[in-house]
Amino acid sequence: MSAGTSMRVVEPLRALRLTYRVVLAQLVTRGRLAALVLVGAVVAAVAAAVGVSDEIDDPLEAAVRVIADLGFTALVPIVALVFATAALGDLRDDGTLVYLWLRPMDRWPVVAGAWAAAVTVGLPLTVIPLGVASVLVDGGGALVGATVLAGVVAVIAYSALFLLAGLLVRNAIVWGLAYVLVWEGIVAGYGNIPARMSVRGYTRSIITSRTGVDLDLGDLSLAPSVIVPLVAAAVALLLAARRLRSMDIA
Amino acid sequence: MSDARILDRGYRAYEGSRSGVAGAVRSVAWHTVRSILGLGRKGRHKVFPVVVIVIGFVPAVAFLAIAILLGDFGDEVRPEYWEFFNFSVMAALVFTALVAPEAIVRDRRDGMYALYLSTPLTRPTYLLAKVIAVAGTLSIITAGPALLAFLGYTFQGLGPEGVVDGIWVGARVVLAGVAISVIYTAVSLGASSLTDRRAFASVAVILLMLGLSLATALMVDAAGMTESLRLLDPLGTPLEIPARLFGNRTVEYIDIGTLPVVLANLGWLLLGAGTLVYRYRRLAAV
Amino acid sequence: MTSPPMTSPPVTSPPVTSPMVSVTNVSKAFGDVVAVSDVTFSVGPGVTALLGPNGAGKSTLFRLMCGLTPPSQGTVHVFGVDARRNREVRGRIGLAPQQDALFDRLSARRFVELAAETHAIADPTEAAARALGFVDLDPAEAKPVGAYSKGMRQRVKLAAALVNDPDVLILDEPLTGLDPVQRNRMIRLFHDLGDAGKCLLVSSHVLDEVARLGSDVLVIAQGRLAAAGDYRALRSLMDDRPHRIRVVAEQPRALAAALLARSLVDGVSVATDQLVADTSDVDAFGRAIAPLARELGVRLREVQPLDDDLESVFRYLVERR
Amino acid sequence: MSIISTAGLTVQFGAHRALDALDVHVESGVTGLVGANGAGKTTLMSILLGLRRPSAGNATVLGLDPVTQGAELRARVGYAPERNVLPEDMPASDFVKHLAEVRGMPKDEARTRASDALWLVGLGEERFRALGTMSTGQRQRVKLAQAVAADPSLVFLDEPTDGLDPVQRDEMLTLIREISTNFGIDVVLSSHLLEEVERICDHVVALDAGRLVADGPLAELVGNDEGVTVELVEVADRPDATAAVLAALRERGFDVRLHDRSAAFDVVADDADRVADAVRDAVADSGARIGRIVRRRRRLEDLFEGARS
Repeated sequence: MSAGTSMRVVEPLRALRLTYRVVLAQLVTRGRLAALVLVGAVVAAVAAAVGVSDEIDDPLEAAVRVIADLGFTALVPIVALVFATAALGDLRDDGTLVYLWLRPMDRWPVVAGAWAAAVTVGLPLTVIPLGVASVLVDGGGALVGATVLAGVVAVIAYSALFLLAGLLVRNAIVWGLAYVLVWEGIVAGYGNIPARMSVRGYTRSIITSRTGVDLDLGDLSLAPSVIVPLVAAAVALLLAARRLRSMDIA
Repeated sequence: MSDARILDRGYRAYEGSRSGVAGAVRSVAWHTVRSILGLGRKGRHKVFPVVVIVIGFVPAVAFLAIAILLGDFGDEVRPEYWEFFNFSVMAALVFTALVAPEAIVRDRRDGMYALYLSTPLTRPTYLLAKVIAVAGTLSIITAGPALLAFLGYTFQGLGPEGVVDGIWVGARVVLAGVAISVIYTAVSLGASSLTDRRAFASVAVILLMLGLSLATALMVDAAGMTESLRLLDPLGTPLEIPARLFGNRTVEYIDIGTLPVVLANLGWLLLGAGTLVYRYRRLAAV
Repeated sequence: MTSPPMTSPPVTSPPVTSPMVSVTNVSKAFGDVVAVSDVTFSVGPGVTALLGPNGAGKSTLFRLMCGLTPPSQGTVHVFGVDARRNREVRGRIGLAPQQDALFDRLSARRFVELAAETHAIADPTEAAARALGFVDLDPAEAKPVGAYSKGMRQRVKLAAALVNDPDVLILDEPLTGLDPVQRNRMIRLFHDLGDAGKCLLVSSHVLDEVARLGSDVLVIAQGRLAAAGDYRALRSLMDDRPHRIRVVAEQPRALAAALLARSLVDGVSVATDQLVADTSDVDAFGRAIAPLARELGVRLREVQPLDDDLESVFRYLVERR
Repeated sequence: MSIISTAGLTVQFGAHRALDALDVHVESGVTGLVGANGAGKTTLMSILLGLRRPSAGNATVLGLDPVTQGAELRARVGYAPERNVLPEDMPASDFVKHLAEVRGMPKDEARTRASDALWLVGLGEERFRALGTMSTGQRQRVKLAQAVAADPSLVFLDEPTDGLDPVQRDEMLTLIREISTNFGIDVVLSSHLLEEVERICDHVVALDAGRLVADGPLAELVGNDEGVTVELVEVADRPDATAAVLAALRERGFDVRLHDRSAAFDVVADDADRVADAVRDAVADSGARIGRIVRRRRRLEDLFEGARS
């Protein structure tokens, strides 16, 4: 109990790494992985089927449809939803957040570490099957590049948004599901402003701008379609750090 | 003082008969139906199930109204009984994904499962009660619109001729609705038995039913692959049952024989029910 | 106990040692529900038991001390600062929360190591092994803590709270789920830490446990601090009621008559082998009973106050009866 | 007649032996099943209810075999699990009534009995409240009410006082005692707190890590006198009184053991009369003030200390 021990603090980068490791260990369960790998495999299989088919008039359009409809409306948001809402939300709900909170550490590295963990699981589960799908679907190099780019941007953005949601509300996964199905799936189609407020609008814009195939909502040029979601992610993470500082811990 | 007696201390022995396992199943099933529909609970719990059921009936009522208003002129647009089953499929999906998992996931979270198993119920009889409750409620959505059409047509004199014919039509409508409901219930409860979190169960049911439906549709329509792939669609395949019962085929399944359709439906039923039973056999009561 | 670098102004009681935890006029409401109401106290080294009925605000008070939730009014200081705002002071607190929540997929060693790492302990592995040793757990056990029994999880929680050698230890129901042997070991450990100058605040709702934790208690009832101090001393403050004492003796009738004759008791009831006396002067009674028994040739088997135990104090404070 | 008996009852989970060849006999009355969490209490209860099959050995409850006659047995048995979670938005009366129905009561009978049972546990006026709004103490009472509502011959109560504060604990124990005494329902309750088992149980079954530590009437297990425990109160005008008492007792050849953290000490000897007189005389000679003198008993705790060493 010397003066030296009382001054112990954990440096931010170390705090980030510690959070990252423990959140990753909590997130990666065999059940979740198996289920979502299976979903990715189905997407890739459908892509392969479309790729080898010779009964299609416009192969590129069919290919883009598979990637956009299956990949970016279902696979990416749901994978990000499952992991990002759990990243800090599960810790808060079950009462383990205190083991990262009551520590000589800053708040932002905890948020950043948890987000990095969610992205670490989310990326391979989405970008690999979608990348494979974009190759199998035989839509050309532009589609592969667009798919990977849009996948990375989408996972980063969805993960940050859903992580914040996990800290703000209970049952974040149900709210997130409603956002994905109702807002992005239905409301976004009815106007410019809702479209600009859905990640889906930007991922579709990336694909449209790189492949030239017209998609609903996909009417932005490449630069803003990449930058806006990344900025949104950063803002969401800042808000999450503020929330973590001010919230009640069980 | 000899007539001083203590009459009742508020708790008595029970000498009557007990209803046994059948009574227990009945009680749990009825209780589950009530909690699914939010009966006896606060208003906000009723909103969602009621909305789902209403949504299920809206298209059927609209078609029915048009068909009846047009009378004999409506022969062309008047849907057949089996076609009414397609009108409520979205409502059935929402029910299957968001409402049905609650029927078993909740019991595990709030301790009722352990309590039920401490009664004459066993794991199989408990699950039987749950399936009866969920499939029974879901049947309102699946068979309801067609039954409504059956009644509407009959009152308008457009229905089946004679009592025997009437019973035959009604029986097929109910049978088809129950069959669809049982298969959806099996898939939903099978998925729900894999997780303790209702949200994950909902995600799983959505991915399974909607995801496979989209995927098989893309493979058949966009990639031009064999139509038999549609049998892997747990959302659409059960809807083929009413069509076949009424001697028709839907456009999507036009080239598929009735035997494969029956086998595929049986497959989904067994897959769901098998998962459910397997998981619960291993689930400790306390 | 070396005094901490940032010294707080003393709050209550004579400032002999500066308090390690001080709670000043603190209230906490969740919506319209008042959980803690205008509580003031301070604690220094040693074991202090926090006692109160369920829902009285014990856990809320602990959460306030750790900064897990801010007070609606008043201040809560640990070593003079607010743990919610001050990063350094969080490194000097050890908390075993009430909820049975751990990172279920980690082994006990990894879990406690993580606690050490997040406290910036130089050698986390060694610190974790030592802390697990305190609570009788095997650091080599590879099983994840999710597969542990409740009692083992409780001990993992304790080990994690001890691993940073904290100056202030806040233990919310730490003895729940432990077997009798382990309970005694833990109580001894708490006393050793208290003797070494640590400040331990331990809540419990089992009076038998609290009585063994030591005599210093804080009694919380309905969100207020109902009493603080040595519970035996608290009993002596309950002046408005006579002490009731049971004496098991041969010839209780003779003993009772003598007690009444000398005005040592206000009332007495006698049975075949014992008497129960009410007295307002417990000191005189305690001094006189043995000589009197010898004088009468009465064999004295037991002398047992019936209401100076913690339970009576608790009932008096909490239920006002 | 034994209401429960087991022979060689063993439960093996993989490499872990949860119950190790238990031979237990439980008589009518209130029986305390004691041991730490993880000692096997809940596992034993779940076997006796027929919810789990033993790996070896057998059990008889109310003359029935839980493995083959589980449903029949459970119709006559009530059970309150340890987990203190209940359906949040269900009124207490509906909850108790529903479980009474599942246990075989006709609807009207179930309604009446649910109300009776809730009055019995002291929740009559609260019976229409949702379970989620109830305190820990009230929820424990609701669990007790549902266990007794269908007129069982026997109830299993798993940690019925867990989470209760001293006053609630006291009331719960009194209630359990009443249910057994007044209504003739046999009770098996588990607890990790030996003090409360010592307080209300007729019989004790003590488990430690799956092994049987003790099984028998409480009085036989804990009764024996082994001297007295004395606590003297310091008085200002006799500063050396305690030391004088200790010296006098030691001089007369008694084994005197000081307590760890209090002014109390034990005087250990077999002859209770000799101890009583010696203590009385030593105190009278020294002018000390008696805080308390109590008979030193073996407690359940000592059984565990003994089993462990």
